[in-house]
Amino acid sequence: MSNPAYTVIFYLFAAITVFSAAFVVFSRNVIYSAFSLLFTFFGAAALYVFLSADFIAVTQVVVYVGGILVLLLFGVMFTNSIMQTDLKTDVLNMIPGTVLLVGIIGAILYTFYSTHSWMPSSTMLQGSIVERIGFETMSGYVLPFEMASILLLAALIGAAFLARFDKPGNNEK
Amino acid sequence: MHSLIQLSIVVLLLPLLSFVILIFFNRKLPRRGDFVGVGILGTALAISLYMFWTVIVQTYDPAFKLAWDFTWIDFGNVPGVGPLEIRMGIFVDNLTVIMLAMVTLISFLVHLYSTGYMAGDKHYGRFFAYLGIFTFSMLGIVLSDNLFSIYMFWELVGLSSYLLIGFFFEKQSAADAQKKAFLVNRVGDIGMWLGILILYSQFHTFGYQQIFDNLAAGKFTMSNAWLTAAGILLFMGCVGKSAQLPLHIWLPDAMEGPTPVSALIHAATMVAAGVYFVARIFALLTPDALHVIAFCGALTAFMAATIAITQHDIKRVLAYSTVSQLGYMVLGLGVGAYSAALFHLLTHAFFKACLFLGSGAIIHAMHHEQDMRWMGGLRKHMPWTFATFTFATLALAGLPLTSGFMSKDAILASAIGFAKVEGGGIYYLIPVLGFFSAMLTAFYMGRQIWLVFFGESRTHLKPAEEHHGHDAHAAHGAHHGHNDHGHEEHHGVHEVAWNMRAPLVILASLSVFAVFSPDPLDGAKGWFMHMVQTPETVVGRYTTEHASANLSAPSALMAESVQAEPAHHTMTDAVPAANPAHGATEAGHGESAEGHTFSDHRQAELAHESHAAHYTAIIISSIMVVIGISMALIVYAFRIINPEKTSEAIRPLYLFSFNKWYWDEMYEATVIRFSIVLSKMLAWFDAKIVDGIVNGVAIMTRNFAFANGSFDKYVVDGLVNFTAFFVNTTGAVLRKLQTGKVQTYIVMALFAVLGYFVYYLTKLIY
Amino acid sequence: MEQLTTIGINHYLTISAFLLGFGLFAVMTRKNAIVILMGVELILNAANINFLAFSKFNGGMGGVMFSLFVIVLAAAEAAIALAIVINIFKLFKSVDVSSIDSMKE
Amino acid sequence: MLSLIVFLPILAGLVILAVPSSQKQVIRIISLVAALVQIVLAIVIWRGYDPSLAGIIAAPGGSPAGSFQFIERVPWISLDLGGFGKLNIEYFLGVDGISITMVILTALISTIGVLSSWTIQKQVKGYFILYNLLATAMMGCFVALDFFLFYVFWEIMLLPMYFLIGIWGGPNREYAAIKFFLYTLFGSVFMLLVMIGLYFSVIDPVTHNHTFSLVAMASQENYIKDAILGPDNVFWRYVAFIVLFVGFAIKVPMFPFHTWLPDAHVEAPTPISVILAGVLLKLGTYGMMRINFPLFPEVFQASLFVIGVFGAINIIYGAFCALAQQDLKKMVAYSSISHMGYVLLGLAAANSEGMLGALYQMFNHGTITAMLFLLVGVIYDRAHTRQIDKFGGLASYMPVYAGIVTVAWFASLGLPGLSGFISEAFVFVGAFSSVTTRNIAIVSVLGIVFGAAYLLWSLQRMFLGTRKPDAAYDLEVGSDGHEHIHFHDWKGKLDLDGRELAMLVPLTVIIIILGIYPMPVIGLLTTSINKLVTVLSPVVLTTMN
Repeated sequence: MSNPAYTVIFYLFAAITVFSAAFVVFSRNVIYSAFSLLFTFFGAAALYVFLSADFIAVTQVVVYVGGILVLLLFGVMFTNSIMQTDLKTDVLNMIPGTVLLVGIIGAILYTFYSTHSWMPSSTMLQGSIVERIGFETMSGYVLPFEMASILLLAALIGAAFLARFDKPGNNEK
Repeated sequence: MHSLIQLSIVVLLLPLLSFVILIFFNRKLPRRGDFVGVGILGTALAISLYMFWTVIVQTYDPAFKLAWDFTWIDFGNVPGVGPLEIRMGIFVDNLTVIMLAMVTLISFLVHLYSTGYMAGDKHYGRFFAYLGIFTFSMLGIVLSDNLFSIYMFWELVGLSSYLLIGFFFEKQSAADAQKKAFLVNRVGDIGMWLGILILYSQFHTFGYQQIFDNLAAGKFTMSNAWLTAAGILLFMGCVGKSAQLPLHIWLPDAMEGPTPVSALIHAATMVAAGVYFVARIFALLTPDALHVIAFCGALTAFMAATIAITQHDIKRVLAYSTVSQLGYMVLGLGVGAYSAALFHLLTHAFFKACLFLGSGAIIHAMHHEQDMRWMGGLRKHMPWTFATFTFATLALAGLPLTSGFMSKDAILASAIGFAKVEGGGIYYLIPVLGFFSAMLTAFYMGRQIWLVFFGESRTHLKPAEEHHGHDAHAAHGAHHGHNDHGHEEHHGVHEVAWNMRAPLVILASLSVFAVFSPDPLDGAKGWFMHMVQTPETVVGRYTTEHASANLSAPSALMAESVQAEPAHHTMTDAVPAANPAHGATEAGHGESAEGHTFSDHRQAELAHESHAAHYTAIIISSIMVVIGISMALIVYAFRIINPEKTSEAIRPLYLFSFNKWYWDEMYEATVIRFSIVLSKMLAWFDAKIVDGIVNGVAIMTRNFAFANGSFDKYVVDGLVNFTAFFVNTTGAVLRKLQTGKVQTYIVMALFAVLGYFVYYLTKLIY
Repeated sequence: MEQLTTIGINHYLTISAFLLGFGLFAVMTRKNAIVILMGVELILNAANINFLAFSKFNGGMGGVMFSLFVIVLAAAEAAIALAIVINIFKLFKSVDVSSIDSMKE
Repeated sequence: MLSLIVFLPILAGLVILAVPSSQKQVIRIISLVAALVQIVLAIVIWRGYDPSLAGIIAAPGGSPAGSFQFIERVPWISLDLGGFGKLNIEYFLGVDGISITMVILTALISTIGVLSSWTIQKQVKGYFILYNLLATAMMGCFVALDFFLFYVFWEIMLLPMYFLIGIWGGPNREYAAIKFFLYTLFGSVFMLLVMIGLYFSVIDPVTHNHTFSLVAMASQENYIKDAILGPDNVFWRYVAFIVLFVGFAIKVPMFPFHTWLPDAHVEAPTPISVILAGVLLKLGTYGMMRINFPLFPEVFQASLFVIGVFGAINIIYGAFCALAQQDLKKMVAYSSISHMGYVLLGLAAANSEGMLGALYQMFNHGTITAMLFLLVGVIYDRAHTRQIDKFGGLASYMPVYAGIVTVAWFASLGLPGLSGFISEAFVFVGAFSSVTTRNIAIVSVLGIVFGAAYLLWSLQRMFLGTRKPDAAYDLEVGSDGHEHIHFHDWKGKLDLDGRELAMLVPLTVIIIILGIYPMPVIGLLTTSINKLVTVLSPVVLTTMN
């Protein structure tokens, strides 16, 4: 779909996603990272929309922005008391990290671009697919779906158990 | 077995018995057992005299022959040869019997003499033991019938001579002399042994008779040169034993032995053994070999005579005269005067033994003074010795009425005849040398007589430093410890006792012509020349030029000898020819020489010519002898010519003679030096090179082993250690990687991923 | 130019590659456990983008469904991880991962 | 019977093993008794031996019985090699004319050796155990008729010899022992190879399978035509002959391989020198006569001249080296090299006289050289030196010793009337009769003179003349006014004592008797020798030219 506006908007969101992700990684301040992560998620969600996966996009926004990100922020708050001004995290093995960063990204991209056989199939996804997701969920993917729900349950319980506060008796140490 | 054979065996074994008894028990017996030796030899003498009587006197037969043998070694059935046996045996003929009597007689006399001469010696008993074994082996040579046993006894004679020369072994000179004698004889024996080998390899037998028969039958398959070589090689044995050129050097030194030994061994018997041996093998000597023998003998006779002129030691003079006389005998054999040579052997044995024993008596009386320069005037003190010594000297010089005259003339006559037969030229050298030596003999013997017996005593002239010389010389203790004698007039010079005098008398009286021949001028009339006759040669057919001459043109002589008698081939049927000839005295003197006819052309010719030359020889030699004696008188008696001045005038010649023609020096410089150096070189070669190579190989191997070992140690084992070390270090390094920091692990994992990527992509590209 | 204007699958893949790289970088280098979690989220998102991109361009529903589950898992993971982080904080009084090397020997 | 005489010493060794090592005298007595019994057995065998049986090869019909005597033959090792067929080794003993003399000699010499070992003081027990082991091995080598068995004995022999030299030897003993050991081992390794090769080339005519029996190997018709060492395989037969010959020549020892001998002799104690010279050297030539030549007759015929030349080199070269020696024992060692040269020369003659001379020379050299070494040992015990120049004039002071030395020396230089002469004489007779070796014989006759030279020279330097100023003994005037000598630290009798006489007199008697009438020994040999010559001879035998 060679619609210029469409293209521009795509590049815009792509830029938002990538740069915010870069900021998440490179900023020393955890708070900033957390908030720039918000933008990354949004950008990703927008890209999902571009990929005509509206339902996923919505889920992304809900779950990530609404759930995970908040969790992360809580975590930040818990671990670093807000009063402490420095939320900076210092870094370790920078050089191998950078080498790998460049190397892996370069390698993957080279792979992608040296591969000329991407054939878009005749039946690309068009329009909303919520209905089809529902259909698939209840037909083909019902077992994974159930397992996922059980997993979530277990995760909730586990997380609650792990992160619960101890009795005043045994946190005196 | 014939009784004579048994007797001869007894005679042979008796001296051995004496040896065995004395060598083991001489210290236990009274008088050190000398009576045992004398008694046993007396018995042997009696037996052999009985044999002499029966054979020579009763059965007066030139062809007398007895043989007996037994199987010594049985080889079984030898492939390629058939049944093969080595037989030992005894061969008795006239010559044997005569030699037997001669040897036992002289040996007995020497035993008797030694009881006086050797009295008081430390090893008195041992001396008689040695004499016994010598007599045994000498008799063995005389009696044996084959080359092998004669070679064995030959060496045994050498051994006993070795023992007796070195009897005073404390004396360095004696020890050297005995070694020299044995080795020089060994050199001769090598040749003899090779000769024996040649004959054996042809006929597979050692016996004389078998060899002669095979030769006569023409079974000798090698070339004639080999036959001549065999003859000459066998003669080499004689050269060694009879001290002929060039192996004569040991005999003068052998005078280091006690004087009786010199008389017995080195004058009468052993040195004659060589001549006897050549006579035994005479039949197989080719003319070429005979020529060699003749020249060898002539040169020896001449050389020894010239040396004898200038010697001072009384025994050395006699020694060289012995060499010279042996030269005569060998010469005689060489020119084919078989019986004459043996005749001379016999006569010489007697008078030379007499001379030696006489000189022994003198030395004994002079307290072991041997240098003639310090003697003189002894005739007053020792009349018996003087008389016998002088008569023996005349015999040696060859004056008429003596035995030596007859034998020597017979030889010289044959020499002239030989020269004629061989066609003159160089062959006349032989008689000329012979006559010249006769003159020299007369000269030096006259000199000796005069120096020893006449004039005044010169003992006081002896320079002082000579004392130590002959003190050491007399150090063997056979004397009674008189060290400083001689300055006063012949202190204690006296005639010797009877047991030393009797032998002198007996031997001197045996040198009278009448013992051998009725005619003082012609030994050929005597019994000896009749009983011992030249054997028929068996090699006529092998001789090159003579055979051809013989076959091509049978000469008149051949023809007449044939018609005189029907064709004869062996001694035995030549005998009837001999007997009438002997009886027929009107046929003129020397029938027996001619009467025995030869089927071989050359021998017949020789016999004839030598007979013809008889009177010539007599005349010439008599003149020579007279010249010699008168020269001796001129020089030493009347002192018309001053010997010292003369010797100064002809100093080089004098020195040449005085130093014995420098033979010893020559051998010393060449053979001995060479052997010693070579042995040193080879020993070095062995120790350094051969063994060095071995050790070198060993060292190389060892180094290789070291290299190998170090390889094993440092490379193979090192590899193992290195692996361990590597694992260790890498482990240490890698342990550092295990930081426990999850992120580090992730980094590594990602590096792996990246690595895979790179690999994959490169695969993708290429 | 045509490459740039018409949005093909490569564009999405590129983006996801960048996200992945950044995520990995964070996981590798950051000491703060929270930031590491964020990196993980980035990686998950990169994965999601890939899933969806491929499923869009070949018209199958597999990718879509899978990304759905990924999100679910991410939620659960985040919850658990944060709980763990908090526990770690209680233990070590720090969320500095580098100081937590009790896995070493 | 043969087993008894072979294993008697080792039994004695086992008995000694049980004796406490403090009981030196008991140990010596036991060994002596064993040796004496061995001599008795040897005499019994000698009397029971029938000289008319030839030996060497099997009797007609292929069975050794009727040709060899005192045969003992039982299967010993028999294992299946799968592809290679069966390996059957027999325990096969027997004697013929060649070995009977060696058996007698070995018994005699080992007895003498025991007597002479009386003076050994160091580790007597171990010494005599090794000594008995050695005696067994030697005897076994001479009576073994199975190549493998022979090889086993041959190898066993090395071990005790090595220790006997290496432990009881002189100052430089390790070197000598190692040298001896390596040399002989070098030879025997190749022997092993040839042995295997022969095994697969020979068929026993009776049992029709491969065999190690020397009797079967000795007759050429038992060889498989195209086997590795079969008649067709000329090249390999030559190689095998040469290799085997070198193996034995080292033991002889032949010229280039002889240098172990002087060292071994100089270092070894007297009894071991006696054994070494008396018996071990004979094993080399015995091996040639028993194994090397009959198995490869055509090669032997082809190499006669070479063997003869080596013999001549041994004779002359050994004599010259002996002439230059200062050490008496070394001189004797070289003299025995020279004398073994006569054996080689006689073998090279390849006719009855030569072979018989060679075998008889082996026997005589055994007795004579044993005597020489004993005499050297006697003077060494007294003076603790063997330098010839350290003596002089001994004849005046030790008359008996001097007398026996004279006999031995003259026997060694081949004086007629003593046994050495006859053997040398027949060696020369044979060598001269054969056209091949005639010139060699002419050359090596020189050995007679030089042999006489070095022996007489040493005799003069040691015994004649008077005491040298630097002699190894002192001169003093005894109570009876006569001069005596005494060695510095020698307590025993000055002249020979009873034990030494007991060793020397029998040998002297043997030497003299065999020198005068050799038939007692030669009578045993002749049939076998003639047979051997026939076996070795090419189709047309040419001793005449």
